[in-house]
Amino acid sequence: MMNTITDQKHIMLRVDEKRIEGTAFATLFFNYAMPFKPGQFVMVWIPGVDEKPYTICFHSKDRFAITIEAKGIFSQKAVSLNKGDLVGIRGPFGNGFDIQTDHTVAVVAGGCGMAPLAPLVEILDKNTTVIHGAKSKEYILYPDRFDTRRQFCTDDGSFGQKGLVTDLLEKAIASGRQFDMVYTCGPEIMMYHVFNLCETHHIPCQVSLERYMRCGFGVCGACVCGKQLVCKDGPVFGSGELREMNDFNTKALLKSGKDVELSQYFSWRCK
Amino acid sequence: MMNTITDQKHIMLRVDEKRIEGTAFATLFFNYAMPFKPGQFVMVWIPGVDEKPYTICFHSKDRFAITIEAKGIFSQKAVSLNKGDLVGIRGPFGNGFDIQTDHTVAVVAGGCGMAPLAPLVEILDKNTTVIHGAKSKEYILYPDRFDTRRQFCTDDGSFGQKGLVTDLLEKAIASGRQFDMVYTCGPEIMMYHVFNLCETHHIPCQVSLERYMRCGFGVCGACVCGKQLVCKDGPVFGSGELREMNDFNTKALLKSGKDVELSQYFSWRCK
Amino acid sequence: MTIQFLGKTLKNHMVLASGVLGNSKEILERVHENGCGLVTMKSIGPAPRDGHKNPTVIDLGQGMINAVGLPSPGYLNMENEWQDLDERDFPLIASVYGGSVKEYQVVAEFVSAKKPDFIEINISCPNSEKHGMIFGINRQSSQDVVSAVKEVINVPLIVKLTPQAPDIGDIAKACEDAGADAICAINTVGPGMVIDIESAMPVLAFKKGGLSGPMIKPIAVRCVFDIYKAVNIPIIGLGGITTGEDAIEIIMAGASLVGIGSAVRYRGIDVFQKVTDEMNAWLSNRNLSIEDIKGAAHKEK
Amino acid sequence: MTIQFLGKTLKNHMVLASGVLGNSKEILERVHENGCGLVTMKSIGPAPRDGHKNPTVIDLGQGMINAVGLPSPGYLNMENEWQDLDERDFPLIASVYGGSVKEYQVVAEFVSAKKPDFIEINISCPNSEKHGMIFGINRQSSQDVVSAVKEVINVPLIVKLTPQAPDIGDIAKACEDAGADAICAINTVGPGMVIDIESAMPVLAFKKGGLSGPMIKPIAVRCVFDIYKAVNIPIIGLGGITTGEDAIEIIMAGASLVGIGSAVRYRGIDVFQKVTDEMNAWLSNRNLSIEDIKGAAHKEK
Ligand SMILES: Cc1cc2nc3c(=O)[nH]c(=O)nc-3n(C[C@H](O)[C@H](O)[C@H](O)COP(=O)(O)OP(=O)(O)OC[C@H]3O[C@@H](n4cnc5c(N)ncnc54)[C@H](O)[C@@H]3O)c2cc1C
Ligand SMILES: Cc1cc2nc3c(=O)[nH]c(=O)nc-3n(C[C@H](O)[C@H](O)[C@H](O)COP(=O)(O)OP(=O)(O)OC[C@H]3O[C@@H](n4cnc5c(N)ncnc54)[C@H](O)[C@@H]3O)c2cc1C
Ligand SMILES: Cc1cc2nc3c(=O)[nH]c(=O)nc-3n(C[C@H](O)[C@H](O)[C@H](O)COP(=O)(O)O)c2cc1C
Ligand SMILES: Cc1cc2nc3c(=O)[nH]c(=O)nc-3n(C[C@H](O)[C@H](O)[C@H](O)COP(=O)(O)O)c2cc1C
Ligand code: FES
Ligand code: FES
Repeated sequence: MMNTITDQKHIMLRVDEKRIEGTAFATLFFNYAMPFKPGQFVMVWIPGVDEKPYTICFHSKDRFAITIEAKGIFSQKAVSLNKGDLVGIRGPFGNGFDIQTDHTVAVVAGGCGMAPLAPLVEILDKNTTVIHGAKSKEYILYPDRFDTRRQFCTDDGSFGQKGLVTDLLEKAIASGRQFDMVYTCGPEIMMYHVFNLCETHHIPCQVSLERYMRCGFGVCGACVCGKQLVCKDGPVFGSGELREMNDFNTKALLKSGKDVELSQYFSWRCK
Repeated sequence: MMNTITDQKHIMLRVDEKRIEGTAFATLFFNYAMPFKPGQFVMVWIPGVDEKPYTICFHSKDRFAITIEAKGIFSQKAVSLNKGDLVGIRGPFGNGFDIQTDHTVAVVAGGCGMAPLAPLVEILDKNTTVIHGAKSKEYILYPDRFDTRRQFCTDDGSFGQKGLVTDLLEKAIASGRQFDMVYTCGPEIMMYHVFNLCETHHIPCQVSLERYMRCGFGVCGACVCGKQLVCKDGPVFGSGELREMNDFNTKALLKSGKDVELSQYFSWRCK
Repeated sequence: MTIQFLGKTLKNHMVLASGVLGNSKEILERVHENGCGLVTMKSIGPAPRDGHKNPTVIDLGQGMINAVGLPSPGYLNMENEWQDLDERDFPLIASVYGGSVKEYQVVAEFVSAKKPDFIEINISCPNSEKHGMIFGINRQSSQDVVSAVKEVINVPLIVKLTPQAPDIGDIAKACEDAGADAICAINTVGPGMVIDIESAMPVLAFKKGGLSGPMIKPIAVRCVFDIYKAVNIPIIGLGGITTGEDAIEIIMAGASLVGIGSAVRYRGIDVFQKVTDEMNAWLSNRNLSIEDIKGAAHKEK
Repeated sequence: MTIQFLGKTLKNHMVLASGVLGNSKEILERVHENGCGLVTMKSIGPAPRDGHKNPTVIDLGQGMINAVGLPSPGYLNMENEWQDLDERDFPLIASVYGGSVKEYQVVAEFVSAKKPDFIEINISCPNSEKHGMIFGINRQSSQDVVSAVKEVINVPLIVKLTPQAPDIGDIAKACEDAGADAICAINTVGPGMVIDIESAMPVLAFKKGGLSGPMIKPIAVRCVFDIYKAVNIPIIGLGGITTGEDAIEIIMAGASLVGIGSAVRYRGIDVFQKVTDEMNAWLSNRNLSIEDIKGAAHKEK
């Protein structure tokens, strides 16, 4: 029994390479053989600043990367890190996607939600339907990363079609494509609409959720969403779990543990 | 590195069988797969009484035994244990004998000193010279245990020849047997004389020492003998170590840590 | 087979430790469904408090270190949670902390009106600048908090103690004398500190944190042993309990119920059911009951 | 490369903890030969004392628990040992304990005349009914012992503290004010207790014992950190140090020298050389010296 106890202290790694991705994102590469399943995340500690969860967005035998969207204090600090800077990494945590390569699947990404989905797309069939939306052109993450064809859309029409990913997904379904699975990550409200669309059409769906995290391994309870722990039971959840998850697209806990509406949660800033 | 840390808490075992060996000894058998090299010992805890070191005197794949000579409080309690009684065992501790089966060796046992030597004799060639002495007949341990022929002697002549083991060893050497190794265990003064005889005749020698013990694994220092720790570096020591060991046959520490003459040490009683 | 504890019926001897998965009714319910007889809410404070910056919880392999820092919405900002909990069908401990005797009292009085089955006062948290532990290491201040709280609540009072107290038996006795109905021991040990040597920085943002999990079990067992000798009220024993054998050990030291926190990490959320099953198997193999072994380590042989 | 410590020259930063292999000149010499710059004798008491019955030391895997119980021949019964030690060619700490301020003073005065390089007073042992820890958890009694001893000895005075003190920094400061030349921290943690559930008996004959080894390192690091903030005298940091990286960590917390006890079990008697080599390799890879990293965890980034 005791051998299931694993030491999950930080490994200290230096940024090996930094890639600026448009104006909104930066990707940090680390040389380290990280165990990995697409959808898993790591806790990233910038000594003296804070520690936050980030999806593993690139993975090879001896290298991995995270992509950060500059938002609040921590993520701005993270995108300003440079080659050689020291960062603490704990993980990987969480369950990844349940991957079904032999089926007709769709991948629906919104903004930074492409980060966990990109390694998945790279595994899936080249004919997979990939729908990729964002506010505007600058928020389209990895526009050139893989050769699976993508349908792009932006809120302002600055790249691809003007409109929402759900419009494109609905059109794909209407056009007669029979999806066996839809993978999605992006703003929670977007994922909620994708999920509902899937429910309507009886398509199983997997979404990757975000909540404020502390431990990352299912002890502190900071990340509860309904009866689920996003860090340990998720961050990927399937249709069965989502149907019972009252908090999906409605409620989240702030750092204090106070439960608030999702809009309030996402407008909250770390101090 | 950390995997070298081994949990050495007691395993709790029930006495499976008790054999009375003459009037002086009792042997307790336990069903447990104990790792073992002849010469190693275990710490034996009788809950509510005390804990003391005992040599493993019998060993098979799933069974082992210790033989106890009734002396003070603890050993009297130990020989009065019965089938089903609960005992705590830690170990095995110490290094065993350095075994040279392909040589002409001699085994010299005094009293309870046969306990560590018996499993050794069982490994060695059937023609090995075995000299076995004791105060008197009742103190001859395992008179019938193995078929290697033994030369017996007692102080009072009640069994075998009247005299000391060193007399028999000297005679064997004088008769022209070329020993490559002498193994001995018994009262320290006896081992000291055996060692000296070996030195005179340039025969390497291994003796098994006893000192008061606490931890059994080389930390507390209770069992120091010269610069050696009897529990960890011993209990078996070879000629090279013995030559440098000023405390051999001269000095030992009492429970308090006070260093005393050996005679005082061996007349001391635990309270 | 149910058991009685301070007048309430519990399905078994397992208790969820405060601060672990205690953030909402739904997750508490899941813990209950996973074999936990009695669940504890995350400690509730007098005012909204974010707790410390991350890193706040680090797994060290033989246990963990945390300085979550008592985050709380504040007792006045939990209406949704109370409403949810009102419809619960499982027994509940509400844990309370304050920065002064008055604060403990105010929060506990308010919380008592929400009808948890028990109130626990956390006078033992090492991870705040001014809350908690400071009360639990001193006889007088422990007693002051207990009497003040006892006066204003209508449910049984459990006092959670710190192993850092110079004489935990003495503190427990003081709490009993002041009216405590049960003792919960222990809170986290230390505090400790882990320094990352590459950055030369303490790993926890708060620098220091409390230790929990397997490595603190010997301290928990000793504390429960000392408390059992000192008081007659029941003890919830916790600290490093991870297996059925661990549970047996702390019951032999004197615990009536067994708390589990960190082991959720090591064995999953169903650790409560696993430990209960292991305990029951151990007992029935030996034809023993919990009552036979409670405090058994105190008998001189 | 040698170093200076309170006016004496040491070959490196390693210190043998008291109570571990400190029973005779010959074994202390062997420890010194195995890479230990400064060795400590087993604590010396006012009267002959056998210590507790066995079991006294049990390995728990992540550390050990012991209640050896301060065995000592008594300071008046060690002439052979002093004679042997008189011819030593290694630096030596003599550790001293007592049951009262007067006893500490009498023993220390006598021992001082035997010319050890340093005297350490153990005001922190949890394993005796009336010696040791009782002094080290209280500011006033710590100060009383230190001043009384300081008055009568001719060698520098090291005070060994217990992590059980409610504010170890404060105790250290009191000792410094009373004349201590250095602090040694920490003694064993707890105490703890391990119960064998088959016999329902505490495994140690004394029932309770102090915890040492890897599992207490976070507490040792925190204590050294607190003491470093509180005093200007040097600190011997120990508690769970097992590798070169552990040594670096406690130096970053503020230690000047690094003590090792239990790790002798886990890595052998040459653990001192191993840790020194690992420390030096780590430092030279980074072009750093011990002085560069001492107390480094205190710098705000
Ligand atoms: C499992 C998981 C994986 C994640 N992966 C990534 C990733 O790959 N790339 C990435 O850039 N971020 C990712 N995040 C979000 C990341 O952890 C931070 O929340 C984000 O970088 C903002 O941090 P901040 O401290 O800079 O912002 P804060 O100051 O905390 O807040 C800034 C803004 O961030 C938004 N925000 C805060 N918390 C969240 C949240 N939990 N989810 C969504 N928005 C939030 C709010 O809209 C707020 O306005 C992930 C979160 C989780 C839980
Ligand atoms: C490595 C090792 C292996 C041992 N193996 C055995 C064994 O197989 N069988 C066995 O009967 N005993 C063995 N002993 C001795 C055993 O541990 C006890 O010391 C012995 O049983 C006496 O214990 P007691 O408490 O009853 O006696 P005590 O009350 O302590 O003393 C009774 C008498 O025992 C003698 N005695 C005490 N300590 C020692 C000692 N260290 N060596 C020799 N005599 C001592 C003294 O002469 C004393 O008069 C071994 C000791 C060691 C160190
Ligand atoms: C992440 C975490 C948060 C905790 N928060 C609290 C808390 O808010 N209130 C409290 O009384 N104890 C808190 N504790 C202490 C636990 O309730 C428990 O007393 C301690 O962890 C020992 O038990 P364990 O070893 O089973 O975890 C917390 C422990 C952990 C690990
Ligand atoms: C078996 C044993 C005996 C000890 N005896 C003493 C002692 O006599 N005096 C003392 O000051 N400390 C004593 N200690 C405490 C150690 O000196 C040390 O402070 C403690 O073990 C922490 O260090 P470690 O984790 O490296 O062992 C003893 C420790 C052990 C394990
Ligand atoms: S972050 Fe702690 S339980 Fe999920
Ligand atoms: S018995 Fe402890 S060192 Fe040998």
